[in-house]
Amino acid sequence: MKRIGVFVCWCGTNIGGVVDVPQVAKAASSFPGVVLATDYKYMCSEPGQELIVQAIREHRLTRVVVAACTPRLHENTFRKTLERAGLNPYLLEIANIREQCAWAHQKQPGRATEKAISLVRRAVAKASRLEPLFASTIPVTRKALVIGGGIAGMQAALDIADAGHQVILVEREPTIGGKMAMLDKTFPTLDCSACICTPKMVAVAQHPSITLYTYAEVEKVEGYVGNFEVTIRQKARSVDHTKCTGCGTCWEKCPTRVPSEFEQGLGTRKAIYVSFPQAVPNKPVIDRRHCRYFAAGKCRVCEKVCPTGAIDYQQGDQLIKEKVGAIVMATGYDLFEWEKVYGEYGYGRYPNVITSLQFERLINASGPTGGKILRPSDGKEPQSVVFVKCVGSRDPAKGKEYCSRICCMYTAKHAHQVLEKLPGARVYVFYMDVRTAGKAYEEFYLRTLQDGAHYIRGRVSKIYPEGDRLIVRGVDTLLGRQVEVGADLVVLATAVVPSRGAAELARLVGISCDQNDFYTEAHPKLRPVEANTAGIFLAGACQGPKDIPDTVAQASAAAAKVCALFSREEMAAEPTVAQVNQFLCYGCLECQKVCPYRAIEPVTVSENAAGKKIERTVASVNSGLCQGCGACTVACKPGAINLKGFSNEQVLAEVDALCL
Amino acid sequence: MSLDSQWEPKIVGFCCNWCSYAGADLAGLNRLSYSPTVRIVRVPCSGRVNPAFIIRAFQRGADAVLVSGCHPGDCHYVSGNYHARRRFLVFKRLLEYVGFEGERLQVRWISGSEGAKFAQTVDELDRKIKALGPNKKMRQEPPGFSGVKDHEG
Amino acid sequence: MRETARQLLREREVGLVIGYAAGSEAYWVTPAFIKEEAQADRLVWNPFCVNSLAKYLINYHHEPYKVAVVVKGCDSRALVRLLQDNQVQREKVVVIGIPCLGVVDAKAAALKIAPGTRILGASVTDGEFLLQTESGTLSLPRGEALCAKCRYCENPTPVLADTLLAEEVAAEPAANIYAEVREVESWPREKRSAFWDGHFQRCLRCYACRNICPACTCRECVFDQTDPCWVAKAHNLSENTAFHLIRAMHVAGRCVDCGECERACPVNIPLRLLNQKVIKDIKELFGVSTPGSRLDEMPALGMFATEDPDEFN
Amino acid sequence: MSVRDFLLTREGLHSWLSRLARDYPLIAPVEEEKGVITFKQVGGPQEIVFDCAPSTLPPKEWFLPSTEELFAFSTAGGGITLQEPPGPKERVLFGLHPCDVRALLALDPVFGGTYPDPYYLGRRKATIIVALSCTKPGPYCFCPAVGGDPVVAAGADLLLTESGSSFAVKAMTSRGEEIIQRYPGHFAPDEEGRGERARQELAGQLAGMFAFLPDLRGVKEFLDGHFELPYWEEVASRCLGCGICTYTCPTCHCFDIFDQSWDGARGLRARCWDSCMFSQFTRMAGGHNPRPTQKERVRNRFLHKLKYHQDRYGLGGCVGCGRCVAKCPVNIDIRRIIGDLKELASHG
Repeated sequence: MKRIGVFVCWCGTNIGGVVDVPQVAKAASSFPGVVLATDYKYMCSEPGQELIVQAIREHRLTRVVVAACTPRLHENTFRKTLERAGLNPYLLEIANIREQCAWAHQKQPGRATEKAISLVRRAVAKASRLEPLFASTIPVTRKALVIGGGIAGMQAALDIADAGHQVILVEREPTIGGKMAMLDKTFPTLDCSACICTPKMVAVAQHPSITLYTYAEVEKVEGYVGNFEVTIRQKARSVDHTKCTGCGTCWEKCPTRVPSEFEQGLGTRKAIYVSFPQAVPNKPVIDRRHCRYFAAGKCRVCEKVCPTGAIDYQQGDQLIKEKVGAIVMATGYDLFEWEKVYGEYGYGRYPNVITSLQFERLINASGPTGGKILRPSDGKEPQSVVFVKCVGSRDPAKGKEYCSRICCMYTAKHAHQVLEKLPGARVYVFYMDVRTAGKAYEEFYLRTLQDGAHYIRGRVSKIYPEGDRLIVRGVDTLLGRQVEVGADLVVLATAVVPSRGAAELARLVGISCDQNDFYTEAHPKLRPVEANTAGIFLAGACQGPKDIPDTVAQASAAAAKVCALFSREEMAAEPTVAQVNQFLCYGCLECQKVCPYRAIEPVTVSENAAGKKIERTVASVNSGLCQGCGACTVACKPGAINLKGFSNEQVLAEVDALCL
Repeated sequence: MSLDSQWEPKIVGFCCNWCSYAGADLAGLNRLSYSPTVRIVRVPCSGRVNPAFIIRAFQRGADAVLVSGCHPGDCHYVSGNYHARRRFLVFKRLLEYVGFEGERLQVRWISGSEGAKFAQTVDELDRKIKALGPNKKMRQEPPGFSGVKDHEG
Repeated sequence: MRETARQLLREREVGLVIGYAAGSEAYWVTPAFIKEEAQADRLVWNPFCVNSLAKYLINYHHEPYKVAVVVKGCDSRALVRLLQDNQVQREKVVVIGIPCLGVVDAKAAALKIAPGTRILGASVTDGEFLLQTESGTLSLPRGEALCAKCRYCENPTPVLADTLLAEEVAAEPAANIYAEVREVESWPREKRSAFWDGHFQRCLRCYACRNICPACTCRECVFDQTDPCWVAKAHNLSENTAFHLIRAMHVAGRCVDCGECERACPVNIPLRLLNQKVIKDIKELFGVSTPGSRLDEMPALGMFATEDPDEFN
Repeated sequence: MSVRDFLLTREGLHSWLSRLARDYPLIAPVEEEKGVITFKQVGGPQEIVFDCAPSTLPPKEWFLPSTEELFAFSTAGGGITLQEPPGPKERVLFGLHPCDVRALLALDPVFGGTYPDPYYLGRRKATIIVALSCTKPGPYCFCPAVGGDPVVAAGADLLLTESGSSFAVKAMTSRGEEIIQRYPGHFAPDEEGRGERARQELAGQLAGMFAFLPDLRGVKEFLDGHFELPYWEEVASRCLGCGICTYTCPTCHCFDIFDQSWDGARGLRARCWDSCMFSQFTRMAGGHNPRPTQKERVRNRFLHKLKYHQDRYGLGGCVGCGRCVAKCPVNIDIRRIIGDLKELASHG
């Protein structure tokens, strides 16, 4: 017979102010197997835990029920308490009488007490069915994969590599650098973005512990924490980078011009190209979609001019397999496609309505205009520039509900830059709120105001052309009247959204996304850089909109997490995994089909059947791969496969107890 | 089992640890008040919920069962809720076919951030079941003195 | 058939032929396990060969020899499922397929054929089963005598066979295959409830439905387990209903609609009406075929599609 | 000696049954479902099926319920308290055929021997049995082959035999006489021996009506000397291992005992039918199974019917009702088994 102790927590007045705690303890004392039921003000406090330790020793308890807050909060705390008392930590069951009882039924204390007793009865029933569980260990491959070569990915890769571990960095564009490489200056210090970004790019390329795959995508991820096997697709560059010297003759001679992605469509590039002069690697790829040879079968100019014979039209995609122990997701962001929904702003038909990222290129010294602010329609200097914030952000009707967080600051920066570069120009900023939380941010904003930027609180309802100008109509909510502003250039601060393909990648890697497709962290407060799936970490804007310092901080944090994982050759695996009763298993392998982790394999067992030696196939669980979801347990008709910690026996006993 | 005004439904909830259980916690955290008739069994995933658990709940006197998991696409275990979805689409139809009121089995996708949806789901279910009255299908009385009857009784 | 069996045994192609032998009444057959050529004469094929023999193969899974089995179209679906579940190895089975024009419901035939009657020959026409007896020819009108499962047959010709013993029979479009299920669905809930309660109440828990079922191949069934106790041994409406519902879910996506459960039931519980409901729903919801009719289609409840219907939001 | 023979008109029978149904729980064959005839409590004669031969399920359910609650237990308040169920009320079981009455006689020593079973005996004692002679054998009946008599039901309290438009009634026990006395006006004394003549006449008519009567002579003696027979393997290869034959058999009586509780604190102990055909029937707690394959199980059942019961109680274990024959889904037919054994015996 199990000897169960029940410990009911008051949680100060959190529970005790609603639930009649002594009554719950009294009721629990009559449940089968319960030898002790007591209560205490704060069970999770040191004296509270000590009370449990003493009680375990004194009453020779073999199972412990703690009725307190949600197990998601203190299950681990109390497991350690059991361990201190010499009990297996998995002989604990928690009854959630705070979140799911006291707090939810504050207005019905009687019913809350009744429910608490029921929840404790459930916990006691489960506790009496608990078995000791033991963590197994799994080996750790000390090599990390970083997906995305923007500032987040570069920082994470450098930090991990500097700690002495191998890193594989995969970037789908032909160059690393990401969005930061496109920016002109960074707020609030106004230092040159390229000046701080390009050295990082070079450091990554030159780091002996970093293997860089650009123009490559992650195709498949198998395995589990410490033991991932990833397949990387190196897209065909059509240029043999071992031969290419990056001399540039090919892209000079290439006859095809296409809009440049790097220049946000404001400039052009060739069909064989490097994204920008400081690109890493500084060697070209052929854009097969636009290349004349690939499109029409004629041309081959680059081949003819290449001094090293590096052009290889036959080159195919290459699949590379790598074993890694951890994965850092650093896939960054894209801009919300405002052209698709904002008809009132012209659906992108007016050339002088641009995005802020286009503005970054316009004002950048290495950009299409050489750093001169010229409006795209006719190359004239604008005399009046209107910035519109929250285009797609904070707009549940047309865009996203969330705040994109960086727009207030970069718009202030842009306003400041216009006023600096175009003396006499007028700058208007339409805004909903100005949010400047960050070191020296508010100061920067105030400086921009002093510079002469006109901030108008209100949304823009319409932008329409009049002559060669645009009229921006909005409402000034502070003055309570409609305003119309003539503009030569309108810059939209469009929402930050996860980079294209982020959700598909999440599915492929095995992590979850929120409703906006940003990657979900394991805990919003306590585990902000870990994904729900063990061994996968998050860095930068893929987890949510972020500015550069926050991105770099998170990337370093993710790297630190990876290094912690890599600090040992083996790690302990959760023991709540599936287990096969081979006697019951009849080898249909339905379990294998539903397992998302490929943790189930058939094995052959020999046995005696009615005097004959036979061999038969049964399922077997790799406890390192198993994550304990239990899908297999329901697929298994005879109940041969069971889940430790959530076994069929335990759940049935819980149901029985809840219905009593 | 009495039909008088004192009767309160007995509802067993199966909530996945990662989304719905967290959603239920959040409801409490935000002090959203909902009916205390739902009692939750924590499971790792909605894909862990065996229809036999639900059958057992009805046998033991549950008036309704709520199964709740992550939204499709959001499963912590990648695909558990997709399997659950198939299974419960079929199972719910089967229950209705043999004469259960379909409302007595509720399957809902509730994320960890949908505390309000959890509370609302529980209250709606509670209201529906109160309107339907106690479940009689498959219901057993607790075995004990009252359970002993003469065979012909 | 006898010749095929003789040949297979003579050439030692197989060590056993599982077929049908005459039963103790004209309208019954009994499974026959023929190991010697000389015994092949015991084999019969007639419109009373209703039993599905495929499941017997499991008992010979570990024998060194190959086994030949006689299958009708519906039985071949069971065989496919057994292959998919790794319960039978394809290379160890010789499938003797019989394209089938429908079999006779023994309960209906028993009303027409006196006990002790001997059948000398049988033939099937469009409208009747004709039986030659010692006292002349007896006609069983198809409408009265045809097995319910044969009324809408999806696979008159086996979906899998090594040899076919007759010309292929084409399937007729079976639009009404689930008419009875739809009828029950259309009843008010109270009527459905009373209907099934009445039937489940009567269940003896003899487990004939399970034991004859080709989808039930567990080494130890959940209903025989005591820890955990999924369903109590007590025979009462609640436990009996639990038994039938859990069983229906266990064979969901795997039941091949052979109707053997309903035929075996000693107290006439319309089990096929229960299992067909699940088959119909799974087909409608997930766009699959009747289990076992395609070798490349695995059980629907072991798979999913992200675009599956959803009513749980 | 009092008169033991009476006559009862058809109308008289109906009015008597109506009275009985008012005074006692009256249990009789009813058609529960199309083609399924079982013994159920009835409200009056209109519900009763008179010409079933035999019923789908035997009446043993009324003596050995398929699930029987033995006692309730509770650990509330420390220690353990038990409560037994109340005993059954006196009831009338109407319409048993002679084979079913004979089956009860075969069960009596099982439950009334060294360790009397109060549950079975209590029900037996509380039951007044009114038997009905067969007027037509069922298609699979073979009671004469196992020493049965389709007309006279020894062991019943009253025996009714249909004769033309009326019924001959014979009080077989003093309890039967009491019942007749309790309902004066319904029964006319049969002073001319019409009943006896009717029974003899019926016996003569029935003699030739059995389709298949296996010859049991020498079979038991053969089985006494031949426990191991390859023949059982052949039978077992067909057997599904279901419980139909045992659950429809009027003399099979195996049961399993189990406890039911939701929390371990309160619950009840019950027994329910079990079948020697089930694979786990003889499995022991440690996992060993002395009857590991269906061969041993099939052999056990037929040896029980044809030998063991005879050895133990001097009574046949099979009463020839043919229910297992009617219901076996793979046509394992005890009549054929007997024939096959006989043939094996004659071939040595």
